[in-house]
Amino acid sequence: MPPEAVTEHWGSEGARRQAAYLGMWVFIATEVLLFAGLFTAYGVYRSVYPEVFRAAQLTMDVGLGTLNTFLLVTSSVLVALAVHAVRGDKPGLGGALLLSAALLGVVFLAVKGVEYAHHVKEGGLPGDAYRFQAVPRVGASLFFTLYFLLTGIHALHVTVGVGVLTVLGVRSASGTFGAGYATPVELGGMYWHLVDVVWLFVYPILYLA
Amino acid sequence: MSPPAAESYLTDGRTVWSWLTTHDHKRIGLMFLALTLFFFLVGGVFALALRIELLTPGRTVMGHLAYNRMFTLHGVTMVWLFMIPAIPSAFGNFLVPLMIGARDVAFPRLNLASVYLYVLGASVTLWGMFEGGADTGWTFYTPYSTTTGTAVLPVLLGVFIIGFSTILTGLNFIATVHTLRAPGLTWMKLPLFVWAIYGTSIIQVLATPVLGMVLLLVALERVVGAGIFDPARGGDPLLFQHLFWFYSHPAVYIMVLPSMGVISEAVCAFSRKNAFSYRMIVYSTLGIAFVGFFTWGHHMFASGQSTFGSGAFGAMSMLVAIFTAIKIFSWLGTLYRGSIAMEAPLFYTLGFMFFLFFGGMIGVAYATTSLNLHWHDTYSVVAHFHFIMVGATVMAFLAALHYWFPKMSGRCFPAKLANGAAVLIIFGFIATFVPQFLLGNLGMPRRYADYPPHFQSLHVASTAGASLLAFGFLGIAGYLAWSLRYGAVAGDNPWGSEGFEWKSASPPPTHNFSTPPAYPTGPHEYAREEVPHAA
Amino acid sequence: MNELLRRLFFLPEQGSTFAVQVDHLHYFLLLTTLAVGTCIGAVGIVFLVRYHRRTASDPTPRVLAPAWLEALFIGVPLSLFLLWFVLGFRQFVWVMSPPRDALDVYVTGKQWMWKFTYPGGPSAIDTLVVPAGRPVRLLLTSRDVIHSFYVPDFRMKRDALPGRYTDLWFEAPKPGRHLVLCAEYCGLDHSQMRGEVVVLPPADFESWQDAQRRSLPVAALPGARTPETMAVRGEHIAAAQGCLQCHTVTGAPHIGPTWLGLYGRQEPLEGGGAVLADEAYLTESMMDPLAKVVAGYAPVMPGYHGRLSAEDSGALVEFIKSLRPTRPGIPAAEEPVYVPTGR
Amino acid sequence: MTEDAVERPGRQLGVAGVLAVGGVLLALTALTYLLHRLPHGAWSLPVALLIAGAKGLLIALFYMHLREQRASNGLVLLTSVVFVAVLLTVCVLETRTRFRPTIPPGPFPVEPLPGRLEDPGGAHPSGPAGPREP
Repeated sequence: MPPEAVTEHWGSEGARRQAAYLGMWVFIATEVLLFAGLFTAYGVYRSVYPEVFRAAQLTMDVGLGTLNTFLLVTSSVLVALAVHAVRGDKPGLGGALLLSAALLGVVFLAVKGVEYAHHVKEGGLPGDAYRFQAVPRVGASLFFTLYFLLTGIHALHVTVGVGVLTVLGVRSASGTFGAGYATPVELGGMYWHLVDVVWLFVYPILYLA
Repeated sequence: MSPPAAESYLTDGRTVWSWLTTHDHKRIGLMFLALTLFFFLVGGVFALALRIELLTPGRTVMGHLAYNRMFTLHGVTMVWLFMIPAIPSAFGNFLVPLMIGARDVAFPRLNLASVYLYVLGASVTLWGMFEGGADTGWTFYTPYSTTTGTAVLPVLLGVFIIGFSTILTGLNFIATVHTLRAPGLTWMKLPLFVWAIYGTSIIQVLATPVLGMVLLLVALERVVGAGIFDPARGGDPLLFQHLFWFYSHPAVYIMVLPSMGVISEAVCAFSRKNAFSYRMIVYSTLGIAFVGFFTWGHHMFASGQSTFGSGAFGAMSMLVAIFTAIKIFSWLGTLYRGSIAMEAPLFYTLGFMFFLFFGGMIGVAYATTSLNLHWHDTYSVVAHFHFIMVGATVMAFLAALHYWFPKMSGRCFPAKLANGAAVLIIFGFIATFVPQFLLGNLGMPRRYADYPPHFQSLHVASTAGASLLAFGFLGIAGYLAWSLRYGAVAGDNPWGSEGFEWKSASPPPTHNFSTPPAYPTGPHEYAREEVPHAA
Repeated sequence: MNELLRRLFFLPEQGSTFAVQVDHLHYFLLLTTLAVGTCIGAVGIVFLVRYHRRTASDPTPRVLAPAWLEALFIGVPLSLFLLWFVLGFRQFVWVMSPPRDALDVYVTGKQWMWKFTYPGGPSAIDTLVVPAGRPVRLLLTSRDVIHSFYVPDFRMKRDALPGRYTDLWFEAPKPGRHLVLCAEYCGLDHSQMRGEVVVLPPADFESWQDAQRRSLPVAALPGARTPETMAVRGEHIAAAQGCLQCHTVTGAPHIGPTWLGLYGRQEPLEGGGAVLADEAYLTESMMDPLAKVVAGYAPVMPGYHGRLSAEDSGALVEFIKSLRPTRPGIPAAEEPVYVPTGR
Repeated sequence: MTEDAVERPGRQLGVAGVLAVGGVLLALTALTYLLHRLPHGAWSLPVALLIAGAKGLLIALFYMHLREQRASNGLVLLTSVVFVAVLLTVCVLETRTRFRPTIPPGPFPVEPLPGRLEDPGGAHPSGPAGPREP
């Protein structure tokens, strides 16, 4: 059997951790660029149809959007606390915090569902299905298509994130993680923060200004 | 002939299952090599069919619809199933860990996943081909791609899935190069091939998601009428082109940067010299990876893009061109006062430099904006990117295949046959694509199933050249397949190369190195010590 | 010299003022490329001969590029590239800025033909007639997908986008005929979407336009096909191809729907939905008849793909278009409404 | 093994730090909403995006541990953000500087393309849109 020095995969624990972080950051970069196309489409069409986009924006339910923003920011704080707890060798507390963050994520999705129901009732649907009489001009259907794409793909990420947080929370509560092995919780947390940050940009451009 | 004596990665587990579940970067590299070679064959058959159809004006062997589907499938196959994974996923996987003295890539399971994603994506694309195939061209320009009745969806989906495979490979290489370099191997000692793969990976992870999104938008437009690019809803077809070329122009560098890395290695090994200007090749690699993202609009000079935009993109394109010029200069300088071995990889290397120069200069001509108005979307463009894709990337692919064949298989190939095939390929290439360039000058647009008769003589010349190329490739396939079994045993370092990948045995053991390698100098430093004898 | 180089590089005739300019830059660039390429090849071959491997263990020196040489090899190409860019971009800006006194012509691309409309009439299919020595501005648009108006002799192309105008201008110095091609892939018969630019002496152009506006038959201009002559041709083709065995022109339904008043009608489809019987649908139904079958008819029509040229199918469409139940005095506005456009 | 592996564990946040950053985030969210209640103007979008950017930066630095990690990880994020900005800015600038009738929606309405059977309904204007205001 060859000596250990040539068979071991990682040179050191530090290298393993750095590879995990770097890999996660590269993944986050790809996610950022995934949304880039949609943000670009939004920017171009908003600059071309400023009045229409403003009119369409005014029909958005700002209250629900703001509620969702608070939900996600709070869940991010909970996840950060959870990472801190796991690193401090308190996996039980960490697990509880992760699960409550996941719960907030579920509430977020529920609120989103309520909003979607409103849009379906009004006819503010993407593309062919657009029937919204309040904003009937060329370009408004683009706003709603982009709205559904941005929030829909974001909601997909939230769903995945809720799954990740739940699994991590359950495993953490059962004591899998601890001060010596916190990397999965850290990476899962980074993913959830990414989902949060993307929403922080989606929220103002769709609801506010 | 006896099999290679030492226990190697090839003999560590002989069942099919051991290959399908392997985490070994070398086996994964070989699987990618086999898969990409298969799709090179498929794409090549499409290419020959196209060339035969173009022998005469009017119908030769197929109708317009068949021709349109054929060139689309040729493009899709060659770009996404062959070019993009060929060198990074096959040779990169095999060589990068060996070159940096690592046991494997950073995330071996993700690496295996990228093989299966590729297979899945390729299968979906193949299914699309059996459904009749798309007729949109590999560029999927809207609104044609959103309205045509052909099987666009499976092809879009297949390419979308292959994108994830590409992203995983790139992510893996970035983490590997950052965290798994052997002790003492600093950044500025890295082999130039590793730098090239690193630069490529940056482009892969940053550009591919944009492609994924734009394909998704086209698919949604077809399925639910999302209408983002539909002029009837106030959408903008030019926005599709922006987003598409934001990926697809850097994708050109995904295809050509790794081949530049191969050439940097081969030119050093076969002239037994250090790189003439290592520093400039490294910086130009990073420069291409970065500035390559700011030039996409030079595909849109004639599309209705604003004059301001065209000017900005044209100027940026000139900057990218300079990075390539620097590399050619450095490779030529490496030959100076070397000890140049007349082996097949060197022939391909010289062909590469020459074709890259011509292809690159035509590219510079396009970036002057005014010349582009004549050449855009003509056979001149077809010739230009085939100079880069075939003249450069395929040449480099063949150079890599020959240079590292002993490393991978432990066998040598017949040198005389290989040299003959190399000469045949180079002349076949010239005969195929120089007439196409002249056709473009004459004004023959691309994607034409039928053409006015005054273009015919050049088309005949091009088809004749293509058949030469086909014979060359068949010859290579024949003698390499023969050598796998009957070739002479190569020994650990048949070329006497000082590239880092030759520090391990050939073929390497599963664990790559039997003793931890040391890195006192950079790669290809032949002058410092006694030159090792060739086997 | 100009003529020699033009033939050497297989360039077509120089049909516009821009072509002459751009060709000179073309020669400059290609000749430089050839010269430098020859140098690279020569240096490579000299190195190959001079430094070929003699023994398996030739000693080689460690040579590194000196900084001044690196600077030289960055500086020289870069300045050359930038010089070309400045020269080229000046031409580009010039050719993207139409002169104010240009003659406007509206160009509509559709699968797979070009339609040219002059403000105040007339309009023509596939043949653009322009005066020599006068700038002409084309306002391009498309009825369906993206096309690209390309005249090799003018060294000029521009995409035609659906719903938008793009512009392009040229000045042809002398009378002649120039091929028009479509350079942006637009579907089945992309390669047959051809047309012609006919450059007439200014006086001839004026009389041609006057004649057209008075709807007189134009015998003087072979090749210039007006919709009337196309419709007549279409009638012959319909008879020759046997179309009239299944389709009537009287309004009575037969094996297939009648052609009378078909054009512009919303047709209900077999299997739900409806389709506007426009040029695209009519052409599609000739080429791939079973794709959209009108409700109430059996899917029995053979495909005419490969049996009808683009010209023939265009003529048939024009023939169908001419079959209106009540002929209106002026043709119904099926084209976009032309409005003056800013520059 | 290599210098990349070095972390700076001393820069991890305590509970108080995590809560403080969280407090700032919530306060900034409230600020965005309050600013929205003011009359809408040209400055609204830049200000809202600036606040979103500040929040994103806080999260990346503290919650995503960039502050504790190698600069290369931050560089990855920075590069991706720069590329998004370039794509967005260049596309918007290019669209705005086109020949005016080439800018969407163009000077006249477009019929739905062949193959698209359904009418886009309410999104379609009844009459010609006419030229864009100069």
